[in-house]
Amino acid sequence: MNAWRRALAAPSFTSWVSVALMALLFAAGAARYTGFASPQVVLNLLIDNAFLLVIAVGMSFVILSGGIDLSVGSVMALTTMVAAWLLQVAHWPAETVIALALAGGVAFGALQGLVIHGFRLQPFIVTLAGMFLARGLCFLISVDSITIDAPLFLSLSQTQLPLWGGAFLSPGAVIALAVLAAGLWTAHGTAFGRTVYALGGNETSALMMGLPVGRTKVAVYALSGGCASLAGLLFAFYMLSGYGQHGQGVELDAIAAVVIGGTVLTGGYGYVAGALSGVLVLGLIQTLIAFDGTLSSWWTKMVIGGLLFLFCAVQRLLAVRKAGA
Amino acid sequence: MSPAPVLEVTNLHKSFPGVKALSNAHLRLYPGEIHALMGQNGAGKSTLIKVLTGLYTPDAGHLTLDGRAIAPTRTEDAQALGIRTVYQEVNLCPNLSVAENICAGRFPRKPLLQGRRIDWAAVHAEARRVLGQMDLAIDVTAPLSHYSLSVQQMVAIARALRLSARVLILDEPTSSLDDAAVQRLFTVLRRLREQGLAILFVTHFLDQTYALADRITVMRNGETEGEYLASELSRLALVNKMVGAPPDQEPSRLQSRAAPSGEPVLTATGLARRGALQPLDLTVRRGEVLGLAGLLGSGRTEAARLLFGADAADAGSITAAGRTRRWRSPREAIAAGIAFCSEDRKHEGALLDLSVRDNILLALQARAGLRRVLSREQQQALAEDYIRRLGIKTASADTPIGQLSGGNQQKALLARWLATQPAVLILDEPTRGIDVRAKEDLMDQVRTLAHRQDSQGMALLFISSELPEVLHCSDRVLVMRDRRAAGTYARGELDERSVLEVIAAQSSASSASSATSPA
Amino acid sequence: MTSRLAMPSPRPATAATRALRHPLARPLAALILLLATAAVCVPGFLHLEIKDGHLYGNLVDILHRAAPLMLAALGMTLVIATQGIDVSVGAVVAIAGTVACALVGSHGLAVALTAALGAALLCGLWNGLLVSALGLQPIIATLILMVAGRGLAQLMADGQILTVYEPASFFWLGGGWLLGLPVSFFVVAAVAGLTALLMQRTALGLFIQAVGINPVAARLAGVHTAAVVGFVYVYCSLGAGLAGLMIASNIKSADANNAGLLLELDAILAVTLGGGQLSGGRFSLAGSLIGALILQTLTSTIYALGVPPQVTMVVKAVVVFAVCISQSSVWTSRRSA
Amino acid sequence: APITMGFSQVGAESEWRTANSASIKAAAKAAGITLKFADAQQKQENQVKALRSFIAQKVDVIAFSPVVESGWDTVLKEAKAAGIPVILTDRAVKVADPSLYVTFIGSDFVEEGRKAARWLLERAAKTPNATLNIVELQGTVGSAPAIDRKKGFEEVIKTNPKLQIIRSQSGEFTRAKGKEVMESFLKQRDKKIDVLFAHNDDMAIGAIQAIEEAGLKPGQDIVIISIDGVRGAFEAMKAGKLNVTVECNPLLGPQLMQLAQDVVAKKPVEKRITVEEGVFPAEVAAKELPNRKY
Ligand SMILES: Nc1ncnc2c1ncn2[C@@H]1O[C@H](COP(=O)(O)OP(=O)(O)OP(=O)(O)O)[C@@H](O)[C@H]1O
Ligand SMILES: Nc1ncnc2c1ncn2[C@@H]1O[C@H](COP(=O)(O)OP(=O)(O)OP(=O)(O)O)[C@@H](O)[C@H]1O
Ligand SMILES: [Mg+2]
Ligand SMILES: [Mg+2]
Repeated sequence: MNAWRRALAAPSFTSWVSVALMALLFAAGAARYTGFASPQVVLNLLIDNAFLLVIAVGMSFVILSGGIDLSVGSVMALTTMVAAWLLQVAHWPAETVIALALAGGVAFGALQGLVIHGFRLQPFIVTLAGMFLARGLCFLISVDSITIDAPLFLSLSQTQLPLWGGAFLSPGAVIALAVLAAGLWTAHGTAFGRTVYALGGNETSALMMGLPVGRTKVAVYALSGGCASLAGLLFAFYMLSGYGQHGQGVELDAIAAVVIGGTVLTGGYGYVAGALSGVLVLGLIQTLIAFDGTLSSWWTKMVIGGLLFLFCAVQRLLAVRKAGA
Repeated sequence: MSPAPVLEVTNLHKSFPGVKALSNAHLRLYPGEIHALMGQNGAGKSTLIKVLTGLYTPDAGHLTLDGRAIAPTRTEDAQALGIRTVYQEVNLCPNLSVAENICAGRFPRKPLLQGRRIDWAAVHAEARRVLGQMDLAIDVTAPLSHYSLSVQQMVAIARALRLSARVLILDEPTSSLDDAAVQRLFTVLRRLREQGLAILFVTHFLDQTYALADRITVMRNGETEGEYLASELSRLALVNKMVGAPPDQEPSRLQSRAAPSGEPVLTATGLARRGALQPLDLTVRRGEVLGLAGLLGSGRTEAARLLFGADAADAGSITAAGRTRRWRSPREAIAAGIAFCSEDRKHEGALLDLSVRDNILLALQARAGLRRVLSREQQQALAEDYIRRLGIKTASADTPIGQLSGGNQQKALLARWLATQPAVLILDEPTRGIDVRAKEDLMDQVRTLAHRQDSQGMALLFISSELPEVLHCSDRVLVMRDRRAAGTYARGELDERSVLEVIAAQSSASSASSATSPA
Repeated sequence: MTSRLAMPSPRPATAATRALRHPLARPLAALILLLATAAVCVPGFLHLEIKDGHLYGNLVDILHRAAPLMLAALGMTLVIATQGIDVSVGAVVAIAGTVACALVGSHGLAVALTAALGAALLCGLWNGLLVSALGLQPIIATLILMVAGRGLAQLMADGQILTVYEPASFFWLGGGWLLGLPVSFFVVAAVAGLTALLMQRTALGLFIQAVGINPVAARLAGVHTAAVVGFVYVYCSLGAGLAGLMIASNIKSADANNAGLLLELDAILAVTLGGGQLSGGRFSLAGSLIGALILQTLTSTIYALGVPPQVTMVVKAVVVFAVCISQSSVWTSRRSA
Repeated sequence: APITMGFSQVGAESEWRTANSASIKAAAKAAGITLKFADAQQKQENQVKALRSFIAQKVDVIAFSPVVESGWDTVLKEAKAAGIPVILTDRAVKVADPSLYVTFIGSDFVEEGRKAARWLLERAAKTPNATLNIVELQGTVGSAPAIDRKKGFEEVIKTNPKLQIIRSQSGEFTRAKGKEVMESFLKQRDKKIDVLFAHNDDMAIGAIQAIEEAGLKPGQDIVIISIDGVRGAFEAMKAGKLNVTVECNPLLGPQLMQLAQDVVAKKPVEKRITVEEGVFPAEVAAKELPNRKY
């Protein structure tokens, strides 16, 4: 009883609610659809959403710092495009391309951070312009998609890391989990991470406490840009192509995942781990719909909306009950 | 006292649009001294401090530290130079834990991974150690927002005390502390003085100034009026120098007065909220001032919030305006003629980006609903009337309230509630951060509001950590201890000493235990 | 989001600098500069002539085309002023357009318009309830409708584009002319005027600002925060509904899948270009209208210049960056030693 | 046991697509095939997820209309490993190993562009000396139909130097954008517009409104060519406002179900199956209109 009350009072309560709700969703799917309850379905959630998870980790930092980054989807697409072009047209070695793409993402993000901080502009508008810019640059490289057949990418794409009983995980999923772990560690165990929280809690106070506000802000956007380009690489492993239309609306998915995971959009409150539960919830909803297989296009949208509502409403009501207790 | 000042400020100028906040300000800080910076609200004390610490860039002037010119442009710079500051408003992050707020910026690290990893155990131990210096034993892992403003203020001080420094600056650190806490802080400050630190201290409490300071710099209208040794400046002279003219009259002394016999306008029975307040019975009558006395965390603020509907009560009921019920929102309380001036003006009072006029008008307008009750001219007139009556120092009624000095913001918020002409006015630490003169004016106001001759007087609930203030103003005093009433005493039944005895009865043990569980 | 205290002080004001410091000065300057650039690069861009009794030319097109965006931006301004955000605007556009087109042929104009605005109202109520009563974060609350709403519209239209052939009166709203100007212009003017009146003559503007600056303090001052928040979402949806009607009436059909796509982003962009702060508080209706005009002028200029479609995005990004940076408060502040 | 087919559709972004989905659903019902239908909301990643879930559900055959050509190797290998045959509809994919899919049934967007251009060449032949200024309304930037139709059209147009594309802008496949862009084209008064080529019917319909509002006669003052052949286009042709539409047939359902049954029954099928698609000039519109179901 006492332990229960302590769990209720813990600040991570909302995150646990998400986990429980997710388990419930999964159980419902397993009861209803054949083949749903296999381990591979769970692992596919990770494999198929690895790129989203990486972006959401970066986005968590941005949102925790009280900002927002709308450019991630486009930066991801730009990365696939640049990587594909360098590999296929310029014939650069894959390792160089990977390093360059990551550096490019970090630079893009840092630049946005510098503009936001240096000119005291709102992150929303700066990253929105960044979103147009990155997407536009994709089309400048090529409007068509470019297929990637570099051996390193091919093998990363098709390697299956076997787990128990025929189930497997992709290298991309493993990388994403590693990024998540690194994100957790950074957010909760380093001075940088705590400064990010402080910024989101109250930027003026953070400044008056003498915390490195400017540096942290720029670093946060650089981190998000880096995550977006890493996600782009994972996406390139996953799709083996570079294309300007990749990742449409991924920024919204990532923001939704982070917020569903319990992070407050205005900053300062939440956990990086919430990114995982948020991504899994979104993935689970999609899997449920794919398994159902009777929904038309519009019913798909409505069911996604409905499940999202259910999830958020229940999570919220439980949180309110807790606050009242 | 060594001959050379650590920190010297000469000829400092700083203006904001329409306001000259500092013109020709001077200051000298010597190592091993406690230096009081005195001045009326809006005299420029906080601005001076913000310039010193790199938050504002001065228009002109020189700063030297140890004889070398400095020009801090960021607080980080000032910290690196060994200047530690506690600003006037609590400037900490409410979402971080107490320990983090204390250690942020210089966390104890683990040697792992090139020392990047924060050593949380050390962080918590360190936070407990610093708070322990001030006898505050709270759960340092709880978020700062769980604690009342006074605790937050202590945390802010603890943060500044944590690392050794050359100069320590405290801008009204005691504004929401009770006596005991103030004494503990003073002990710490005296010890630091012994260690050779230069301490700059801003307060509006003359007692504290004389108890602590070696030297006093007086500011008036953005200028340095002069620098004096505390031992050579009488209180009256100090006040005169701050105000700029001899006081035209002695502050009104108390006339004794028959206990008011107005009808009860606000009655609470068994009002309680889990974890915040034990069942409380309380009655305020028309024309009387009921004082709430108690120590930090004794539950005065909680009681006020429940009476106003700011928090929902779990049990009990409130009778006001002829009906008995429990509030569901402050709106209902306001409709029943209750007003509440919160102690936390930054987060619960002022709307920093709104003009002074709109801040004053807000409650009145909210009660009226969407319909504009006053024309633009009437609004302006009303606001200007209160600005004059309460002596709010502002460029105009259109100035955003965030640009006012702390004490003037407080006055504007008082005006907000006076404008609604409430039947019951709850004032939680209304004297926080306002200067000597204004404080006396305010207490006079409070008493006149209640004791109007036409029997239309308000009922007031007056909360203050300054015991003398409470005793001075109140017709009856309710003493609170450990979140419950410890007794009600009529005026004259109590003096300062006996109240302290009531408060202290068993609280030394229990305050420490209540401390560990955040609300 | 920028720190209030750390803001370096602006220069002392003279009459000229005070005019420049007016919050609308910079957005307006950006708009004028953009128009001037277009006029220089595209000869005849500003040309206006009378054709069939009404004004004809790029400028009129800009006003006409910007109308739905302006309506959406007005609503978004108020939502943003309360620290909120509404990403469901596009979906509401689709719903209102579909409802109107589905009904107008069979039930007549009045029924169709009422039903469409009624549907928009319901959408707004739903958003408002989720945000103010349930306490969901605005972006998630409206995301739900953003996803589901478009599905709902498609369901109503059965995935088809509903084409309207009559009554011709339906086409008046989005394609008609009045006194030589497009009707849509008058609609926007009326809505903007009414809103401005509402904000100034009643206390609503004050309450919205109060809630946006500090909801806790506003509640303690007695402001009915839930009602205020509910109202702005309803208002925003109604504006979006009207915009949906205008779009449907203009193309004489309802395209549930594409109508108003990404309109919410443009509306937010318009608000910020007009000087609105996404962190809530002060707002400027006129600023948002100018912001919307900036965006539409940019689009029209891009078309007129014949910028290849694959370059369009880059051009748009560069211009948005330029406008933002020119509006940065850094330029007004002085750094002294 | 009845055959189970997993079908991953691109989305419902146009009438054409809706008709395509409807046809497939109806045909599956008629053929007694259990259809698992998943909508990808225009995202390739969603399609991959859907294919993975079909594999997990062990369907008998998978069919899908790929959002993009590239990037299918991995998931198709998984399908192959699970022994599930794959049929492509609507457009082909680029994979290293063609055995990853059994067959492809669908239209050829490049050919559609060529057909549109050929029609224009014929028409231009009637007035050999006049230069014809063409404006083009492209589809969504980067989308396959937009790229391919443009490519096919330009390829053929090049053979006649009198034909010149003077402006080309994206109308994003929608009526609203098509109308807006056309309005802007009409405002530029440096060159007279003779021909409009729209990548789909919706944009053409929007553009027709813009032309009418500018006081011109669509179909006469400006010759209008578009692609898809939806019902609205036929109505416009009947009214003389559109000159020709190149059909892109969405009604693949019956053919697809037949194929699926053959594939599951391990009958040999062709690797590439094209659908019947015509070119419909205005003259035949009235006759053809009653046959248009979508
Ligand atoms: N950011 C600002 N913008 C405009 N004016 C300001 C700003 N900060 C302070 N001022 C003005 O400068 C003057 C000095 O204010 P300051 O805060 O230094 O007073 P103070 O002496 O600390 O008063 P208090 O005792 O009330 O705290 C006041 O008139 C105030 O209105
Ligand atoms: N000295 C203290 N030790 C421990 N906890 C404290 C202390 N002071 C305040 N608190 C915490 O603050 C909470 C709020 O108390 P409340 O604000 O009602 O008291 P108060 O009498 O108004 O005192 P304050 O002077 O702090 O405003 C308490 O529940 C308690 O958790
Ligand atoms: Mg001050
Ligand atoms: Mg208190």
